[in-house]
Amino acid sequence: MPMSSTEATVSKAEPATSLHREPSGGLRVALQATFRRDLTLLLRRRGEVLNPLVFFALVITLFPIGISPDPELLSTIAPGLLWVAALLAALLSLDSLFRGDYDDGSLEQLLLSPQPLAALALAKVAVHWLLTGLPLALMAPVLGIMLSLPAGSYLVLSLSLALGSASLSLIGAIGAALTVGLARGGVLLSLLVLPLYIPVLIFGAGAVQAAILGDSITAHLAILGALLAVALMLAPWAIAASLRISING
Amino acid sequence: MTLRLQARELACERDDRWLFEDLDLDIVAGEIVRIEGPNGSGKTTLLKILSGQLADYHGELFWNEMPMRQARDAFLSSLLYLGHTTGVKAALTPLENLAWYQAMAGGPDSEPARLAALDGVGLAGFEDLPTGQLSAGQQRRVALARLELTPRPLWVLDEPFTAIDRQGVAELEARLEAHARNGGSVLVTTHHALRATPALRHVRLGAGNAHVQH
Amino acid sequence: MAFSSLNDFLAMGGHGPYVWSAWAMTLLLLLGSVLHARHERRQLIRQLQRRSRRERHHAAQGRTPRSPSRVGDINDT
Amino acid sequence: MWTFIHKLGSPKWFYVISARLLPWFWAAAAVLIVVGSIWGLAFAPADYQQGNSFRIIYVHVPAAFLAQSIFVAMAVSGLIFMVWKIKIADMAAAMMAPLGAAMTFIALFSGAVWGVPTWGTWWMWDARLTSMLILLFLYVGVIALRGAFSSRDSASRAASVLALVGVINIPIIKYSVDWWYTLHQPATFSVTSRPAMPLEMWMPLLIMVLGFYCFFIALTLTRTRSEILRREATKHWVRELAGEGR
Repeated sequence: MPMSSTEATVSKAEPATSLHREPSGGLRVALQATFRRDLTLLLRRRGEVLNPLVFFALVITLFPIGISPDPELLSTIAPGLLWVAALLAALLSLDSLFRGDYDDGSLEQLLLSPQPLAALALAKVAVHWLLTGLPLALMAPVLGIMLSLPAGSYLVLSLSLALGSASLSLIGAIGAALTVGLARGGVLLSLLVLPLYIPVLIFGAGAVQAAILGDSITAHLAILGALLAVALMLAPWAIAASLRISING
Repeated sequence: MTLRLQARELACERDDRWLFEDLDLDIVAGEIVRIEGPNGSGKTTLLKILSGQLADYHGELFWNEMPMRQARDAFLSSLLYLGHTTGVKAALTPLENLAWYQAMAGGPDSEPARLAALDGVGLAGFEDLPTGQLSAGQQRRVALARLELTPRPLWVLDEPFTAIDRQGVAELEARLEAHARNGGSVLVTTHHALRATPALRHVRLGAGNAHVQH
Repeated sequence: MAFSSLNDFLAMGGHGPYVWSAWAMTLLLLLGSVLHARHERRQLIRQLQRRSRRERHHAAQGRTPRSPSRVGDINDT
Repeated sequence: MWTFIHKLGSPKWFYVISARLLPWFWAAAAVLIVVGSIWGLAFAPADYQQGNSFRIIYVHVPAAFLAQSIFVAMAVSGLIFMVWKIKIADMAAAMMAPLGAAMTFIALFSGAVWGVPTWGTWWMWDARLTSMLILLFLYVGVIALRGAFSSRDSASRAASVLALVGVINIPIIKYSVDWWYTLHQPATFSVTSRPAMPLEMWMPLLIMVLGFYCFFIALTLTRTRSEILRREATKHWVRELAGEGR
């Protein structure tokens, strides 16, 4: 349809004052829409969701081959191996977190929304966790069986990974936001982010270790929860600031 | 209706190089302001500053007589910015793309409005194809559909005519003029020569100083 | 004095190699950073002088040097 | 107060004032480090447990202190730069980072060397050494990030954000590594854990620590002055200085 006719309706239906419409739906609508959009996007490119999971399984396969198939040996190192492999798998998917938005210009639009950027970034990180951290946590017990992880620690493994990977997504998003404007940000991203992952790794793998030894795991999970709370409070602001820097790169 | 974007002694220094200095601008309702200048004269940077993306400038900005820092929220909800890149997701359909923009603008979720907007830019029949399968010009049109979908008084458009055919250019130009007639304002960079109308004004960047011509 | 002879001092009660290598590495890095800072500073000043000489030369020939702080100019540093 | 801070933030003013302070800091650093070294190496009594290998702490501890302090100083400079847009703060932060990394390396190296006579191995996953190693990675990250941007303005901001994120994380990392270490290894004694050092032992240590701090200030001032010349090369006052050869 040619533009001239719509233009006529525009000028009739929209007197000058209606141009000044205030946003009515507010933050909730924008958050929902961003969440839904990112979810749809990732689900449409299923490879991006599956790759970290395949990577996780592959790395776990390498260890018995590289070290020894001895179940006893494997069971002692299993908690650490599973956690490190899951952490690397989560890291793998970070680079694409803001890359697409940066390349096609949606990031500028995100920045120019009247809604707070930190909240919108949080919605994006939530999608990342939902499609990376959570599947990794659900998959870990299967790989645990392959490493002869002692019984009684499977639930803790999943729980600690689910809780910990949320912190990993938040911290990692800062690194992703800082490097999104760089042509080859991938390796740099892991250099920036991995040292910051260490506390989560310590308490996550520690929780599984404690469960195997029959110790109480509440302290570990509580600390993982506390780390997540701190990350939730501070990371969105750092992500927002980093995105603003990257857009001007 | 009030709409006034003022810049006073605006200057931008990027890595110890002055892109422009001492730029005074006063944009009021009903104007189409075209920013001109050779490559690298800071057109895009100026648009980014005037659209509130870059905070790294000297001088002052005012929105409706209020300093920009205080008026930022009101300003952003009056602004529609279209950048160099379209801001359109290739994996989503035009309808889905527009749904996100509608929600981000705080408008009601209305599919008829989205369909009408796509129809308005000549994309009827393409609503449900992944945008990545459309031509570059059509993708640009998806972005342009936002002009009708989310009405905002101030349009800031960076090279909006890129990849658009001659028919589309004429339509878009008519649309900009209609917007100015309705009391809106347009800030635009383009290599395309705009039709002279009373609303049109030029700002030249380059050679260190900005020249404002009326 | 904790040592009775120079040999004692150098031997550090059998821990000589460890003590001296740690101290040597420290000294090396401290001195290295001082020398680097000095070299950096001298080079910069030399560069600035060369530049101001060049500009005086241009001015003497009646050509106005392009001011790099202006638009459309490439910084020639 | 505000005018003072902004004046200090002006490169020219900083350049002039720092020139007056510099000789004092260099002199103090040289005297303190020489006195501390002689005292620590030759006059302090040997440790009754570790013998003379404990003399490594006279470089290890100051380097480790400085390594952590420099990161904090870098983050504070980054904050000042981000909030008040004072460029000097960013120049200083940029110049501090390599020295911080060097200090971290000294602490790691001396700690590892100290481990040979004490633990019988070149590397122990000791809590302190592990934290230092992570700190080294953080430094490398900040330096690499700053180098990766083509626009210096963006590089400065990005490095500032990362330094701030890092400085919030350092105590968390430190505590979790300490906790991890005690869990896996009953606390053996480390480079610095020793009860009540006698005065003759810790006086030289104190002198060395002060000397290292003076060295850090002197070097950072010197290099920041160079950085001013580099970044402000087009400014009139820098050209005048250059003409005079100062």
